[in-house]
Amino acid sequence: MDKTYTSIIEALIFSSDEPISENEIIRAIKGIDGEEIEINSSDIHSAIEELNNRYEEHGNSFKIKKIANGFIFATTEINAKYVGFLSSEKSKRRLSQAALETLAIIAYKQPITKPELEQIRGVNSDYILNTLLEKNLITITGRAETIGRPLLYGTTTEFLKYFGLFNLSDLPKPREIEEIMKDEDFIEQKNKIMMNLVEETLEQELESSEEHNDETE
Amino acid sequence: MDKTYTSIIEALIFSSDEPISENEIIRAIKGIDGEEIEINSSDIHSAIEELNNRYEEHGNSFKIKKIANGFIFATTEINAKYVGFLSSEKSKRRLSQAALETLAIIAYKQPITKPELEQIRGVNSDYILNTLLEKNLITITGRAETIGRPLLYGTTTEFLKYFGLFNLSDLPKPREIEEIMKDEDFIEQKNKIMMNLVEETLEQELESSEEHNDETE
Amino acid sequence: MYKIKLDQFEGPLDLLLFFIKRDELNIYDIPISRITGEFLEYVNLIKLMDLEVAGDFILMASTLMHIKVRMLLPREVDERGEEIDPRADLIRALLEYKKYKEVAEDLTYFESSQRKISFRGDFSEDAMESPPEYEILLKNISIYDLAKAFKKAIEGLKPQIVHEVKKINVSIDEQIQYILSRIGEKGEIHFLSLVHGMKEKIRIVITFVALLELTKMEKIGIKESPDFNDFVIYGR
Repeated sequence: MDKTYTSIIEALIFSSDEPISENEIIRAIKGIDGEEIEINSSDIHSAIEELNNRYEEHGNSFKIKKIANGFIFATTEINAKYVGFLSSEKSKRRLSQAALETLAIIAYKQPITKPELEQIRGVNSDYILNTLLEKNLITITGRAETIGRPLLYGTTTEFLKYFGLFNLSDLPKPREIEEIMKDEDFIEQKNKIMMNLVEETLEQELESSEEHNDETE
Repeated sequence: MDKTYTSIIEALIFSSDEPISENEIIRAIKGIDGEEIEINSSDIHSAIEELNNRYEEHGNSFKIKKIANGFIFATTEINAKYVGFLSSEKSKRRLSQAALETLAIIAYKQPITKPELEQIRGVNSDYILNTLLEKNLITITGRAETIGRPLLYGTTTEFLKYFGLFNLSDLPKPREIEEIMKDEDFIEQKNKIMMNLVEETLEQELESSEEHNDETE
Repeated sequence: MYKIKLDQFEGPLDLLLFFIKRDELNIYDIPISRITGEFLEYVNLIKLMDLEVAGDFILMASTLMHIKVRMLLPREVDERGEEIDPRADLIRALLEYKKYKEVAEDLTYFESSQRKISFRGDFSEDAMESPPEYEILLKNISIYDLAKAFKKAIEGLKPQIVHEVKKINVSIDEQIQYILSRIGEKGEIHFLSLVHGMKEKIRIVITFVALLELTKMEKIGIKESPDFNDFVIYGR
């Protein structure tokens, strides 16, 4: 196999959104250079071995791993602590889609009680409310006058600061967003987003239950 | 700076799915090794330069790029064909002329309102704003203090990433109209035009023609 | 009339710039009369095609006609007594628009070169070690959460008909070893999977006590799990 394919294989594995199989790699190379190119499974394997040897020799902090469904780049264990620190910092900063949705409902409907919120979202929201309270994006503003006198939630000054708003009336009005989106069917779009959310949540739940099974086998 | 940090910096950038800033790198290192660690911006820069030199020397198909206020690994252009063959990026459409124009205006004038934008473009821009918002290339940044408190728009980090810019000052400098208008050349030119007009009119009058010139027909 | 595709113009300013470029006109000295004439022809076409943008073109047409009229009248003067060119605002608008049109061209170039590069696609296998900050990870977990997870684990037990009273040979020390060995496999483990399969309540209770013991000894850490009623135990 031509030496140049090593670099192409490296690029293909690097940029693939999921582990890439030998066949995919061969398909890309033949797709560009022609079906007559002679390249087979063992060529790919030796190219990857060569790459991994090079990475090790040069002290690179990544390597190509072979997992069930193909090849994938991964950082090595050596610096795992630093990488882990960064990723936990990031996840601490990131609001999940569900948190964002909840925050949006509170921002527009405030003051709002948990039952009202849950009626809109259709799901239990204890956990998310806690997260938002802890991130100081929402706060308890009082109690409703209704039966049971449930707590009322509203957004904080921190919330305004985070979104660069002077006060709450600065929030884009749903009407304004609708105006910008008038070429689309606003409701349909919104329903689609909602459906995606539901599907995502389901997927996550399925995944986490699979993880449990894995670990207990 | 200790030699070992080069490898840590490599791992941090490699495992980050969005451009990682100098500060984030420094924070991760100090977060693990302690606040007393001495590492600064120029250490990071020289480490990255060293890494990129190594990648080039060793024929790696990727390198560290400075994009969107941070560092991120990206493939070099050499193998673009092969990567594009498999990647869904290929099917992604380029931005329309209208989108590019609108982005150019928003990028320079931000924060900018829709009326201001429409005045420069001379066309209604609801649809294009919607498209750009959905592509996450622009976002709503607040409200103007002017009458009606219109929404303000600005570009996003995704915008920088899309065009491969490190920050907004990397944008090509447009010729400054105000300067051109005030420019001596322009005034001179304007005066010349005026003079021509006057002369033409005089000539026409002298030729005792009652006809209007080209412009006033 | 020249054959030009109407939809290739982003708007009236774009069309005017096209005329200016095509006829090599001086942007500072636009022959308003001539350009208005041609512009109107296009507006009529656009109107026929019922394009959404027609309104913007019609507005420009009226601006052009207004300028044309003002060109015929004696020039107005500004506060400094200088004559005002009726075309000045239009020229300024054209230049301003042209300026961004030029930038858009540069952006096209950036877009093209950016399309030739790709970012890393899959980060799922990167080696990561959770940071050792006990405080931060426990931030979202209270004793109450621990208790709730514990309660759920207990409730999850299916009542079993026990015919025989067996002595359960389980000690805290044993369960400490058990926990450490389970963590050893993966570096971390969910509480619910740790106690999964345990048939006797007492075993779970002792496992839980062992967990608390290990936490106190700082041999393990506890962090929140995406699942509300569970938590993750990791080695330290």
